[in-house]
Amino acid sequence: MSNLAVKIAGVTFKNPVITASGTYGFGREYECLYPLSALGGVSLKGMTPAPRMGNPPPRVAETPSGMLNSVGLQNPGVEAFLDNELPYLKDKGTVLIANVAGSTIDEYRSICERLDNSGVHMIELNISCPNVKQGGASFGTSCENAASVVRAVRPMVKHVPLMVKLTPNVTDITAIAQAVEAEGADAVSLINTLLGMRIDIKTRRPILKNNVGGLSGPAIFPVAVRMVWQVASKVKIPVVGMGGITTWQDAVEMMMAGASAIQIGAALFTDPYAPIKIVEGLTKYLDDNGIADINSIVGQVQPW
Amino acid sequence: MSNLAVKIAGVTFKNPVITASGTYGFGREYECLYPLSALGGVSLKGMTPAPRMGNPPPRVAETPSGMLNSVGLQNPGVEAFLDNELPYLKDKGTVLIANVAGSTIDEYRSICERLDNSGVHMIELNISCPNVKQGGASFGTSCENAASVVRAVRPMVKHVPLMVKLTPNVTDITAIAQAVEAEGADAVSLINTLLGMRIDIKTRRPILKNNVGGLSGPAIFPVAVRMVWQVASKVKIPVVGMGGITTWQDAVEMMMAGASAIQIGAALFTDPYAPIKIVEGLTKYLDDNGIADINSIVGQVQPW
Amino acid sequence: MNYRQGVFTLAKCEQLAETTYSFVITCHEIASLAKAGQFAHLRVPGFSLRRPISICEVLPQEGAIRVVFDIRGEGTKALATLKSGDSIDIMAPLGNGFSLLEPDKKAIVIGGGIGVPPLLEIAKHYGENSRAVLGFRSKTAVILQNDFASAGCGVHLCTDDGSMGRKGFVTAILKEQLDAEKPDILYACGPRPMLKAVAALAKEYGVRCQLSLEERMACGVGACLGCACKTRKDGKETYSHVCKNGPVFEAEEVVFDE
Amino acid sequence: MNYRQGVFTLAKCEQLAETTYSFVITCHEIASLAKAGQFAHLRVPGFSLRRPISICEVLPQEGAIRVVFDIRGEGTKALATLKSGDSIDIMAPLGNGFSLLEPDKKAIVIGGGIGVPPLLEIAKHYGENSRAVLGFRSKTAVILQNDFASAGCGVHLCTDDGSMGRKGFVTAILKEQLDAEKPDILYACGPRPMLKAVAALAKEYGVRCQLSLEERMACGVGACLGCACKTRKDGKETYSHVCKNGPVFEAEEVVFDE
Ligand SMILES: Cc1cc2nc3c(=O)[nH]c(=O)nc-3n(C[C@H](O)[C@H](O)[C@H](O)COP(=O)(O)OP(=O)(O)OC[C@H]3O[C@@H](n4cnc5c(N)ncnc54)[C@H](O)[C@@H]3O)c2cc1C
Ligand SMILES: Cc1cc2nc3c(=O)[nH]c(=O)nc-3n(C[C@H](O)[C@H](O)[C@H](O)COP(=O)(O)OP(=O)(O)OC[C@H]3O[C@@H](n4cnc5c(N)ncnc54)[C@H](O)[C@@H]3O)c2cc1C
Ligand SMILES: Cc1cc2nc3c(=O)[nH]c(=O)nc-3n(C[C@H](O)[C@H](O)[C@H](O)COP(=O)(O)O)c2cc1C
Ligand SMILES: Cc1cc2nc3c(=O)[nH]c(=O)nc-3n(C[C@H](O)[C@H](O)[C@H](O)COP(=O)(O)O)c2cc1C
Ligand code: FES
Ligand code: FES
Repeated sequence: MSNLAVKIAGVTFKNPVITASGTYGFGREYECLYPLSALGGVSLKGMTPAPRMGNPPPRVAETPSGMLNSVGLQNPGVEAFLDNELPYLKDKGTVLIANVAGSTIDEYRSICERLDNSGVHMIELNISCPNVKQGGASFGTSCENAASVVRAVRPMVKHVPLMVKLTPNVTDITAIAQAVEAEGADAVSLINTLLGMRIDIKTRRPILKNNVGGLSGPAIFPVAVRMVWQVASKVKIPVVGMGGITTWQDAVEMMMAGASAIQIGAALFTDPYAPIKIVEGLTKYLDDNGIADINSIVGQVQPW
Repeated sequence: MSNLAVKIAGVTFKNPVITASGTYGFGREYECLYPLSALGGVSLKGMTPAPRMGNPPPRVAETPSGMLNSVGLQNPGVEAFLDNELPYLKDKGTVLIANVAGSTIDEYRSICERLDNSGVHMIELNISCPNVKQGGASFGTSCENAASVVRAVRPMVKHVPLMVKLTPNVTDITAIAQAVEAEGADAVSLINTLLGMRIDIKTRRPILKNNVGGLSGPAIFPVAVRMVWQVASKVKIPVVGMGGITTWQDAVEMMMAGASAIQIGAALFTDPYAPIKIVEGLTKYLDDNGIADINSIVGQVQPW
Repeated sequence: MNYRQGVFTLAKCEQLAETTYSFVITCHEIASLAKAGQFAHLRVPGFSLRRPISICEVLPQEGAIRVVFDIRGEGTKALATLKSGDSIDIMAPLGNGFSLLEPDKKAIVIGGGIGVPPLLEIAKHYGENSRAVLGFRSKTAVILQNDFASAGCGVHLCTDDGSMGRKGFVTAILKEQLDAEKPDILYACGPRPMLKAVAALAKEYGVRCQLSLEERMACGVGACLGCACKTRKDGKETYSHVCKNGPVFEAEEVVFDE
Repeated sequence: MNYRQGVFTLAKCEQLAETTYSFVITCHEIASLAKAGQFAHLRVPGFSLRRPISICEVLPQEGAIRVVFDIRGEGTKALATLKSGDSIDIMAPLGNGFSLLEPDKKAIVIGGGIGVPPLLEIAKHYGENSRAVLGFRSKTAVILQNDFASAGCGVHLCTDDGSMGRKGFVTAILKEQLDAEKPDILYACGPRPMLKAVAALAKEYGVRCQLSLEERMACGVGACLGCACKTRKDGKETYSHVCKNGPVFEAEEVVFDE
């Protein structure tokens, strides 16, 4: 049988299929369908140092081939995670990625420090959050801010790799990727959601109580493929690709664009078995095409 | 009957429905279905001073709820337009918007000068084109470059309003909008396409010969609504909204977000009657809801 | 949490009212797990998000569940075109369901419009010990009143326009019923203002009350935190989730003043 | 340019081969406008772009057109599920079509695989003055050979694997046919390498030749400039458009070396 395992910054995933942060909770909700061990990894719900209530509802809206969300990082805080979730998750036989967020650089530092040697296998730094000290623009939208977060947390993360998750709402995502690579990021993951809005024409109100929200799902897939392709050609560290992946064909496409592994988010809501079907599809794809190792397709698109 | 007419920078459109540049040629191709006079306006295929061959095929690819194109501004050049197209279009009873592009500031200047007093009713400056003198990044992706194009062409455009068409591939589209407003733009239109990519996993080649292309269609609608809403709150000049509008409900949503008129692009390819159905839908919407004037819904979304 | 996802057959499709449809879905395992007040998450081809619809009846003999829904937008419009024999992709049973007391306790169910279906299993549970106060927009929207009656439940009907039953809102009838005989528990499902009024009456009369809430959903299983609703526990406000902590909440926990 | 767009009824749906389907679509006005070599742009529910499919036959008596297509991807797969009586949204007739000489001239049509259908109307036009060289992947893909024969056309079949007709490519047979009797015109449709080879033979033998090309399309009517193909006119290369300037081009105008 062909090899489906991939290695990212020293961490081995039994297959390249990871569930995306914020779409798979802390891994309990789909367990009555299939075990976590069927997945290459799980990127857990974004965490902050203290518990957060998140945004008021409505928090989700449907869009053509996609959805908007404005969950607003509702989470129980890192201590509750370490006490209540991690012990349960530890022996599930999948790679655990802690997705972390903050409103200030200090928050990012403190949560990374707390998680570094906690038992999670990787830290994914979500830098799409608003920088409350600098007018609320997201950390991830300027090279300087992105670099400064990574610089600040880098010394805190000694035991596990540090992956930085990039926002697509920027003019040049490759510049941001290079900036975080220069500060010592071990990998980058992309894309987070595109900022969008829907309006209820009857009430003349935005559907989301937060007015705007993040667009995910198949609609953004072409943008994600483009960004992964651009970034993969500009950085030496591994790239984890996501954004609208729904089928194994999408997964292959994303890996050919340059992703060493992929994450599945919104597709879960349409079909909770999506990650499993993608793993199965990839296995069959390798076999059918006589490809011995999935790693051999990574970045193999040949531009014209 | 309710009023559907809108006025943008002094130009009256009999209804707010305009076909988007590059999707309606020079207005001849759909005439056997309905007359041009049924439309509020037509934004013509993007023109350059000299004829352009455009990019090699394939130039289009399908995506979930959308499509990519990399036509590459194929056009006969402004002189051929003035000789062969404009005389035919002149008396069709719709607002003619000349969409113009260039690879250098001089090209923008020369084409605007040539078109200003030619008989078109408005000039739409497409600043999404690569600036060949500055490494190929699009003029529209930095405030300085965007401002410099508008500054250069502004004195050339004396007889008709100058509308600047913005690219969505930027970190902060409101900053670009404000920059072009400050240089004297009479209106802005947005959004142009989002940069995307698709790969044929069988051949391991990008589907588009140009590797990347512009994403349009319903997929981008939520991003377009968000950007129009953001820009409308930051500029005083009128905003023309587009990006994925397919139904009259989408048109109402876009207008409530802040668009004084709307453009229809990719929807034409699914249904060539889309603009007509939208005009009919808007008429019925106004009547059913006792709205006397379509202008009264513009920007009427009430954020939470 | 124990649910299944799969593609099942529509054993029976019926139109119950002007815009209201009933589906009986054959899904043995789900039918054996389902309880009153839980819901099914229905996939609609061509739409990215599933549609949450309450389980109206559990039919163990047939190995089926029944759902009843109203056309409210594009998704439910598409659903309504399905016919007996077609297949449907559902996830179910989801959510917590109602707490049912011993069947000899007395219960009143209060349903507004499309909030009526999830209450039918409750009526079947309490039988003659239950009363139902059902309100609809108009005669053309009235559904299930015979099903409640067949269960032995005393049905009190009202419509906003008086075209069938009493004219007016359910709360007026509910007050009379509470005055007539105080039950052990109230169950309500319907528009938010109705739920708020029912919660207030329950408090006034000192009767336990459970409400079934709605919120826009993505995952339906508690994984995305999309379907938040504000609740109060031990005096502290938080966002619970309709799909996992609900859809049924104790009335006193629900925070209405958003 | 004169075409219509509308929703029409499928009068007849047939499976012709393993992955090949035939639709007869009742559309009177379109049928009265359509000519050999033009195409229809078919909308597939759930997909943003229409699918261009050549008109295989114009059936004026029935007020219908016939299209024959192969399952090649998701769109054609969805199309293949349609049944007689269903409706279909088409734009047609589009493109320029073949130039037909007087019916007493001699013609050879060369079709490769799913390039065969657009040639049938040509064979009907020239009748016994036409010969057809038709190539397929394999026996399981062979279509329409009886239709060509019924038109009076002399059919020469080959398959890549030799499972039916001669083993090999159409060009070998074409060369024999050209040697046997030089026709007044050639018409070809099929994969690009085949067209290139046919064009070369036409040049070698000095016979006029028309090719029907394919390119990915959006609008289908010349408005988007999506379906570019490189052509040469008066020695100058340019991008023509398959939907408007084509799909039929004089072989000598087509630039193959991209
Ligand atoms: C737990 C629960 C149980 C429900 N039970 C029933 C039932 O038994 N019968 C019934 O007719 N309806 C029920 N609803 C409401 C039903 O889910 C909505 O009417 C339906 O989702 C509308 O979909 P649409 O495509 O027609 O509307 P659209 O407006 O086109 O839907 C757009 C999006 O908004 C969501 N949405 C719109 N209205 C609601 C709503 N009221 N609640 C939740 N999401 C909404 C849709 O699910 C979809 O994601 C229930 C809702 C919940 C949360
Ligand atoms: C003028 C013309 C006439 C044609 N006539 C026929 C015919 O009579 N019978 C037939 O079976 N096929 C014909 N084709 C090819 C047919 O259009 C494609 O096989 C079909 O579009 C594939 O769609 P899909 O959804 O199955 O493939 P997908 O790969 O899922 O389609 C994705 C996108 O690529 C486009 N695409 C893929 N392959 C082609 C292709 N070869 N040509 C053009 N676009 C393509 C699709 O239209 C769609 O936009 C014709 C093409 C053209 C341009
Ligand atoms: C409901 C929801 C919640 C999300 N929460 C987070 C989060 O907490 N942290 C994060 O980095 N990304 C979060 N995301 C973004 C996803 O991880 C992913 O980057 C994005 O949805 C694109 O992938 P998709 O199209 O496959 O969903 C969230 C997405 C959704 C839909
Ligand atoms: C095939 C195609 C060609 C286009 N050509 C141009 C162009 O020449 N100039 C321009 O400003 N925009 C061009 N656009 C962008 C559209 O005008 C429009 O901004 C975009 O497609 C978003 O709208 P839509 O989603 O309704 O198509 C083109 C779009 C398409 C699909
Ligand atoms: S819908 Fe995802 S948590 Fe409730
Ligand atoms: S498909 Fe639009 S020009 Fe041919």
